[in-house]
Amino acid sequence: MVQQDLDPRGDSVLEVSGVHKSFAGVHALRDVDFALRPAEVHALIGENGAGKSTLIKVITGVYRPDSGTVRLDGRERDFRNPLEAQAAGISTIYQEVNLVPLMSVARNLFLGREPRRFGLVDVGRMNREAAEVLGRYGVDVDVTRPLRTLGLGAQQMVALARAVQIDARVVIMDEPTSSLEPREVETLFSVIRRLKEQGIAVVYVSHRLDELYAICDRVTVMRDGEVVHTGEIAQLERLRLISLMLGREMATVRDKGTTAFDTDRHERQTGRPVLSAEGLTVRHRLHDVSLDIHPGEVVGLGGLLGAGRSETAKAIVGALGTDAGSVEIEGKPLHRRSPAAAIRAGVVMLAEDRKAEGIIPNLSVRENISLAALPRLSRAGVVSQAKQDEVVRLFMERLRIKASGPDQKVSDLSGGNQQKVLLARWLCLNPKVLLLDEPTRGIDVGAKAEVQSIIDELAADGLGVLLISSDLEELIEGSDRVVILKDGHVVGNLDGEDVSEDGLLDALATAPPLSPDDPDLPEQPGPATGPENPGGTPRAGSDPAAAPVKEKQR
Amino acid sequence: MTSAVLPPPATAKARAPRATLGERIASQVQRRGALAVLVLVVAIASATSSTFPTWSNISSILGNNAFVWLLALGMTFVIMTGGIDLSVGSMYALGGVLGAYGSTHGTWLAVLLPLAVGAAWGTVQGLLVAKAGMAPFIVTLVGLLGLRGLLQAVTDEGATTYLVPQHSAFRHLGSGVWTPVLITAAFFVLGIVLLTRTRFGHTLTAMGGNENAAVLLGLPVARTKVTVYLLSGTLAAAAGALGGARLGSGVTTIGIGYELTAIASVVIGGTLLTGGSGSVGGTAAGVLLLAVIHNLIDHYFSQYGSAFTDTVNGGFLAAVVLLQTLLSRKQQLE
Amino acid sequence: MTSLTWTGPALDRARVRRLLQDYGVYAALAVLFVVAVGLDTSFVQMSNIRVQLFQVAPTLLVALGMALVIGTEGIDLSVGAVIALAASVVPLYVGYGMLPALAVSLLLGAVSGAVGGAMVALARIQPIVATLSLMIGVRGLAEIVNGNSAKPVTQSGLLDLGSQSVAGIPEMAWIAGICALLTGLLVRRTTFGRQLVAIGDNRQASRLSGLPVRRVLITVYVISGVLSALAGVLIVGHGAEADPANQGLNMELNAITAVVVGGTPLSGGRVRVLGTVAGALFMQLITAVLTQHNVHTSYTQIVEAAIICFAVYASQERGTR
Amino acid sequence: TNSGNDSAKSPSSSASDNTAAAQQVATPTDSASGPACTADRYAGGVAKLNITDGKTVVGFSQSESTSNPFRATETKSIENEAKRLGVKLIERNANADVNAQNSQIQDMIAQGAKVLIVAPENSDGLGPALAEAKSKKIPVLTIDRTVTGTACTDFIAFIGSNFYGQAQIAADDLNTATGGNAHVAILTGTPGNNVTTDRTKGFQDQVKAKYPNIKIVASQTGNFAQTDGQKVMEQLLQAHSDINAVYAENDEMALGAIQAIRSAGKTPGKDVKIVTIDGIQQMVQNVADGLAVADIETNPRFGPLAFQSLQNFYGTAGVQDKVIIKDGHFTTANAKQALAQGLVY
Ligand SMILES: Nc1ncnc2c1ncn2[C@@H]1O[C@H](COP(=O)(O)OP(=O)(O)OP(=O)(O)O)[C@@H](O)[C@H]1O
Ligand SMILES: Nc1ncnc2c1ncn2[C@@H]1O[C@H](COP(=O)(O)OP(=O)(O)OP(=O)(O)O)[C@@H](O)[C@H]1O
Ligand SMILES: [Mg+2]
Ligand SMILES: [Mg+2]
Repeated sequence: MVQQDLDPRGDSVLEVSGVHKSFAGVHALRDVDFALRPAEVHALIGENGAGKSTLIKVITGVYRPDSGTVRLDGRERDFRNPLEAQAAGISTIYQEVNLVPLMSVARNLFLGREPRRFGLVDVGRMNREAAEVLGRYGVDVDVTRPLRTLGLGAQQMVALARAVQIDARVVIMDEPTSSLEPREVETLFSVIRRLKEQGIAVVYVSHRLDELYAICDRVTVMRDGEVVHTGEIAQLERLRLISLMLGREMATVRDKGTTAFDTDRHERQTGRPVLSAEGLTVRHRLHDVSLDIHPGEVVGLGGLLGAGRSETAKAIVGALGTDAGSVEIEGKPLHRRSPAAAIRAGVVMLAEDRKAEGIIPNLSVRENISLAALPRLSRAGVVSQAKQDEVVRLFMERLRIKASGPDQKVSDLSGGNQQKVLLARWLCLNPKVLLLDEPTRGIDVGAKAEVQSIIDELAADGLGVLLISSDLEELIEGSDRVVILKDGHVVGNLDGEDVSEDGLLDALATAPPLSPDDPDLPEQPGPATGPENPGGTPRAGSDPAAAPVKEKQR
Repeated sequence: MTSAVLPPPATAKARAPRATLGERIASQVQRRGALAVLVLVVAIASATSSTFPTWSNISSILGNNAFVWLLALGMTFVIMTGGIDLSVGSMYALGGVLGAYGSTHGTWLAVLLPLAVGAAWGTVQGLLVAKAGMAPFIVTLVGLLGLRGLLQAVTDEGATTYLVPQHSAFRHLGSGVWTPVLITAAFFVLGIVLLTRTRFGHTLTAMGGNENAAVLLGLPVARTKVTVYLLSGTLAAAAGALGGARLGSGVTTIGIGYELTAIASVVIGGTLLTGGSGSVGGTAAGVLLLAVIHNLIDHYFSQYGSAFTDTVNGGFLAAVVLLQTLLSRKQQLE
Repeated sequence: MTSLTWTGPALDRARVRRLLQDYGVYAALAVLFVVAVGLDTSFVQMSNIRVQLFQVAPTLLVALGMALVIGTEGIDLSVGAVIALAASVVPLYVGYGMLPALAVSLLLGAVSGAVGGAMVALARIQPIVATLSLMIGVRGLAEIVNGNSAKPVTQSGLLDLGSQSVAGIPEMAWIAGICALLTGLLVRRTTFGRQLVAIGDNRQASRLSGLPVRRVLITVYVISGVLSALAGVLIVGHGAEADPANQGLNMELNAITAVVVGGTPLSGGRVRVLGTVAGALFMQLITAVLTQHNVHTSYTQIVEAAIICFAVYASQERGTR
Repeated sequence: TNSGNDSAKSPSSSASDNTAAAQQVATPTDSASGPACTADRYAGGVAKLNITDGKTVVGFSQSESTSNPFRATETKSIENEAKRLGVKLIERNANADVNAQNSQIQDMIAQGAKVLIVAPENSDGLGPALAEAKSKKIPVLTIDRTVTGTACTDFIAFIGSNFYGQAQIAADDLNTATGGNAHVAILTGTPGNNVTTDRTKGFQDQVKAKYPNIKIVASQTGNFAQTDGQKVMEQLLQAHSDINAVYAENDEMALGAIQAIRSAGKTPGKDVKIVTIDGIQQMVQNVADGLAVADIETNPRFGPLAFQSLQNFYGTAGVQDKVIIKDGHFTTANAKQALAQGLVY
């Protein structure tokens, strides 16, 4: 059933043939063939755990294939490490942001290629150039700040800028947009188009199907470590693509647009909010942010990259120290502000940065799921194995976590499955309020739909949900109300009919000027900021054709 | 790729918040906690003691310990990569013995023999860490034990002491106050340049910050690691040899526990033991701070006996790291 | 591709590696024992076994606590000094009987551990320097408490504890064994154990998951302090002398070595209790063989170093590539 | 700081004052004559000082931790004598680190010390400190260990025991106790220490020269510590059941050996004969009780002799370059008496 329109040999820059790779008995790749033509944008898609990242790592020398070959420009190559691959002209953005958090933004951008004078690094020039380059990507930050002080989205932009700066014949992007806003996605697309013009081939991995149709020429679909389809993307309709990925018949793939949210709004219980945050303030980052969440409603938190959404969530659960502000749960104020206290009060947060703030990498799936619930699963400090196994089994089934078993190390799971494990960790606590920071980041369409319907279900069960998502559509379709943040200020509140893409963009554009006595006041984007942006709309590319294509089929 | 490919500027949006003057001063103090504490301690000591600020006291603090500070310099590099080198104390002693032994055959051998052995063993340690993937703590613990053994083997279980010949030119390398201080200072300046102004320095910092990322970013991680341990081993052996030139003999019982002092200096200097953040300047402040504190404690507490001095020493070390940590707390918190 | 011919041996190699990783220490221990017996058959005599058990018990106790600390990505350099502190108070209180002396020692161990734990957990000082300052200061304190020379201890209860056997096995070894068992249960079965490992693996994620990070850290250092103090009392009982200036010297390195040889990674997130037991025995056997065959100190050190290196290399985790 | 141990009958402070236990000079004997070192002759002549005027600062550099009874008694003895004579004394303790001792000596010079008493950590490592003292015309008297250099030029003189000779006596004692037929285990001190080297060499040389039937079965380091001595002895007794004698290079290790012999089911003093060096109270008690054959004293009470020598140095009498003290020799015959008279420390 493998459909190949394989090109004649020699036509491709990069060619992978017959690659096998297994980890301790798990076959991650089986007999994979993959060919990349010059100047094409090639989509690589598949479910979580299909083997996409593994394939990329085999190509770039992170892993060594058990068998099979990798050819670059017709020559067989056996890279021993990413350094060699990079030197040979393959530039890669790996899945999770892989930069150095403690180092300055500029240093990260130029690592390994620092501008030098008299053999020594020219720091002044490096910083100047970094600011200039990042400015062009819409990231306007102090480049001498440590990278970790940026939001994940901004970090992803830095990684992107870095990869594109390297002289390369092939650029590989493993889920580059998972924390990006439509605006940044558009910036990325224009970068990719330029690359293409220069004859550079791009491998593009994403779970956002819209993006694939917008930018890619050809597609390779993987399932369970095998390539199941390669071909022109234009000739492949969306439903067929999904059915190939999931390995199910087209008929059974019911399409409900890109999100699986029930479009009906939840029945909101008016009355006392289950969570109410008042005047949260964090120096330089959040300014007097207030919001309420009622039982049974999903409140979206909108805003652009670095608007302070993640920080709001962290401030609520006490993971981030606040200078002012209070949080009440069901009318009772939360006195000691710490994640533990928040959890005891029934408020949990799914963190945005899965690797740094989510998984406990060396522990098993079982231990990761039951971690927060341990006190409830134990008596006199001794964990009840039976209770624990039951909970773990339940949630592994319910969230369809794909692992070789509850004993598998969580770091060996694919990104999407890790995300589900984390969701399970919180759900088994039976929380009252769920703060979800990018809950579907990096998870495949199938799983995304599952997660989205779970959110729906949870809200229907009476939970209060705060939903932060860079996926505009997800935010709009999933939320009953949307609170809009900008530079750490609440600048809008959409309700009912206003919850729409236009409503959101309008709210952002017409945001009132911030209070003048605020020392951190950013200048309002005006005509001076860029000729392409006369209206001062924060969204780049007012040219509608440049906007990401949204094919809503419903 | 050149910048020509880049898209037109997107809208500037979020802006980096500007820090107030007070905050900038605070952040400087935070970043240079050790220096701040050092200035404070020296100021207090100068005000309360008449002999502390004299040249002869300062020269005794500097002259005798200068070479030992090279251990902390090498350690800074190692710790920046997230590693640790416990073998420096033993290597220091071995360097001294080899230097003294070499000096009986000529000045060149006195310099080259320790450097060669230090570099060779450093390379072995580096390879074990980088290529065999062993934990630095264990590899260098092996060095700590094994090099002592080697030292004893070459000195007949410590029974033979090699003396540097009275008129050997080698002695000049370690004599007086200025030679050691200048040699050490030169190494530290080179160290600062190496760490902040070279690709090697950036690479090793990146490795400490996130080794996985450094590999994926295509940095020469393995090579850098080997080089770092090589540097540390060579510096320790060089320090030992110079120390031997100063003492005029290869003392075998020297250097015990120096690795911990070196680590403490580096950490007090604000370098994170997990790697990825720190500075050579901080280490310099750290070693000076420890030396000054030792001098003061000796001065004021010697007559109460060594047990009491130890207790005060431990207490002071705790207080200093506490102060230093509190100062730089904000940095570490996020 | 000839996948069949490839997967076969590859799988086997992977399995061998896994086995080595998991059971390497035990295999090494067995090999060493066989070698020791081969060199001198009297090595299997009960009296010899007893000697080795006497000597390993304190190291093992300390190593157990150290394993827990290392599991949290920490390190405890103060253990040797705590041994000295415990030893220093024994002569002062042993007049009231063994139990009061033991109680005071353990209490002081706990206090020292709590101070170290507080520095690490509350003030966020890096463990190695926090415990280094304790290592220096606490030993000084112990010497002050003790005075200028080692003190003989003659209380029969304590001496019995350090020299008597039950069912042919030294009481000291029984105590260490029971502590190992309890530590094993603590790590595997209790909430605390699981939290400890999680904190060692990813502290930030653990904090965000609502784990009581500070409490766990402090408790871990307290446990390490108490176990070290217990080891100190046993050392005094066995030697019939309290010598705070010398007792427990280098214990931190011995304990860390035992833990790491036993397969617990220094990077935290994993605690192997049985491995630690094997690691401690392994190190004891090496010393025993080398001393009994009167090898020079210099070669003893070199050989020990080489064996540690080899043992750790063989049993360490290796990333697949 | 000698807190709360009432069982010890003779705390070191009183022992250091005990005049009966004071150091006696063995060589040079009074009759021996040679050019003695005086201030006029020292390194081309240094200024005469009156050390007891209460203004002249005398520096004392101790090499090792005073948790060691030998060091404690030595320090106390110096301090007490200084107090008695009205000498202004400053002191430092190098805690077994040569580098530290060098800087501490210079530090004391900076603090105004005009004459120094140094207990060297190591014979060969004090070059920088001695050079500094010499350049500042500050005389240095070395006690208990020698330093390399020329007497009356680099340092005034050496006062101390003959470690090599002590070991020879130990060999003689063992020979007597075992009837010349011994299988000996040696517990050596810390490797690299001059004391260890001398005490090992003296014993081995004596055995080789005089006692062909004494066989050295094993020689392992016990690091001068009780615990290590005990551990090593336990192992050796397992491996060599024929061991019937032990030579311990200090008392702490001998104490450990006694414990090890007991736990091996043998009787110290009967099955295994022990000879040791230093003469601390507990071990002399053991000698008295018959657990050990002999304990050769290393007398740490340097105070009176050291200050006397300094006064001679500034006076006309001068000091001989090597003043070897008479060390006591405790055997079953005199141990009880020595204990009763408080001669031990
Ligand atoms: N280091 C490893 N050790 C063991 N198994 C691994 C390892 N890396 C990946 N795997 C397994 O290989 C399979 C493929 O994983 P991979 O990360 O390539 O998936 P992916 O297609 O990139 O998924 P996602 O979309 O979630 O990122 C998964 O089943 C995963 O569990
Ligand atoms: N484009 C940018 N320009 C300037 N600063 C930025 C930008 N992006 C992120 N930041 C900085 O990063 C931090 C991001 O905060 P936070 O993570 O709460 O934002 P967010 O709205 O969740 O965005 P993200 O999608 O990046 O997670 C802020 O302190 C901000 O100063
Ligand atoms: Mg992936
Ligand atoms: Mg965010």
